[in-house]
Amino acid sequence: MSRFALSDGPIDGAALERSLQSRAAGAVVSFAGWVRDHNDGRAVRALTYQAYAPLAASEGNAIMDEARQRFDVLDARCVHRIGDLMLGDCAVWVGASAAHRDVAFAACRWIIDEIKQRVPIWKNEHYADGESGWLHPDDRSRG
Amino acid sequence: MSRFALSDGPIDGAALERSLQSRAAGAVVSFAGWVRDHNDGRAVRALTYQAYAPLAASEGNAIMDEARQRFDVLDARCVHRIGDLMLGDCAVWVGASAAHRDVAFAACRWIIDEIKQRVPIWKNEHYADGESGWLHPDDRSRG
Amino acid sequence: MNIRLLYFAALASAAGCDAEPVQTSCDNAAALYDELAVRHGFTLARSRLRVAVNGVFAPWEQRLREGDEVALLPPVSGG
Amino acid sequence: MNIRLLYFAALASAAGCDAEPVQTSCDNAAALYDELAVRHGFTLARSRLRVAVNGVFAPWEQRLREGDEVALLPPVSGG
Repeated sequence: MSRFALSDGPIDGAALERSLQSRAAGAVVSFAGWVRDHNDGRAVRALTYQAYAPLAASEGNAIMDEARQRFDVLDARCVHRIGDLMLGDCAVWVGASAAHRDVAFAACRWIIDEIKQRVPIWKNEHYADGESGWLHPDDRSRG
Repeated sequence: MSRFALSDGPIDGAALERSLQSRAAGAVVSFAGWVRDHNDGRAVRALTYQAYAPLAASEGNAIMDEARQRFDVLDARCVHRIGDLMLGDCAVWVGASAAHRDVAFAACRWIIDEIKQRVPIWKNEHYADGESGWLHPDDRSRG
Repeated sequence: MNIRLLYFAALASAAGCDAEPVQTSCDNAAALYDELAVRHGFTLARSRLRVAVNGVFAPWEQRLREGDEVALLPPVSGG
Repeated sequence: MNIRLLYFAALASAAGCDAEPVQTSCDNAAALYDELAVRHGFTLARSRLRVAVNGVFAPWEQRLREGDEVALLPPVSGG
């Protein structure tokens, strides 16, 4: 089982969370990113995600391996959608399990931040006014 | 609908998470606390939670109201189990939805911390060696 | 004065019951706890407990009235 | 030298394709990007991009070889 995966169909967060269960796990923290109806003040009606799939998979799995070295997690998984998404669809899911909640919160937050910074996936927003555009955030703010 | 509830049956985290969905929500962070097989170095085989139900409900809901004042969340919910639980059962679930993940992480973490400090619920751990005992943590460490 | 006491967790184990009626001349919960601690052998220091009167957190010094329900709340361990 | 180019997101829109073969005398991806930026009208500064060669992140100055697959990666926006 790969801890990071791209998916061209709906993400089942409940099943992913169950896969993190173990008898030693006292805490699971999960993050779900959903397609929302606005971004930067514009009304959004849908999204398309494109990935450079082989590199996204290797970089995503590298992040999961790093997470397990940095944090005392028992397990962690992430799935990111590609293709066409509607409002309310789950775009990305991250979960981390640990004996205690401190570690689970820290690891889940670290993973989603790294995924958003490093994995070659791009979002095309389709706006209510009919326009659309690829988002290429200025990463000088990464600090 | 009450944002905090006690439950004497299994907690359905997936259904709770769906109840937090809205078109403006871009992020949901959830915390699930599970019964794990050890605590403070002792092997645990089961738990019983007891609550002072009317005060637990009012204090739990006060925490949810405070969370919505402190954080720019769109919604938040918490359910805590009472009664007898087995290893792997979900003891408590917290979820918070927001436009962005910073708020959702901060609110979810704040809620579970407050729930654990303030709500009149007590845990009786049943150990593998046949002993059992109520946990009454020394709260001088609250700082 | 007749008061109804509610015990939880280790206090209920020590008292041997979850609830009991008591007749007392104590006019606040602090004095009442000290009285009950002797009778039931409660070992938790009162400073580590909270008290609720009629379902609401209350100060230990709040004046008790006939028929009040007093809940003695040891340190919580939910979550 | 024959190189296969992969374009993503805004670069694919500007190039009008997701992939194309190119013949070039550039011996590294930095020079190749500058050449393609002129041909396709890419407006993203090279400093904002990363490059991968044969599926692995690579430095812009890495020497290209016949048959390499070069992926030009604009700032990512997953999540």
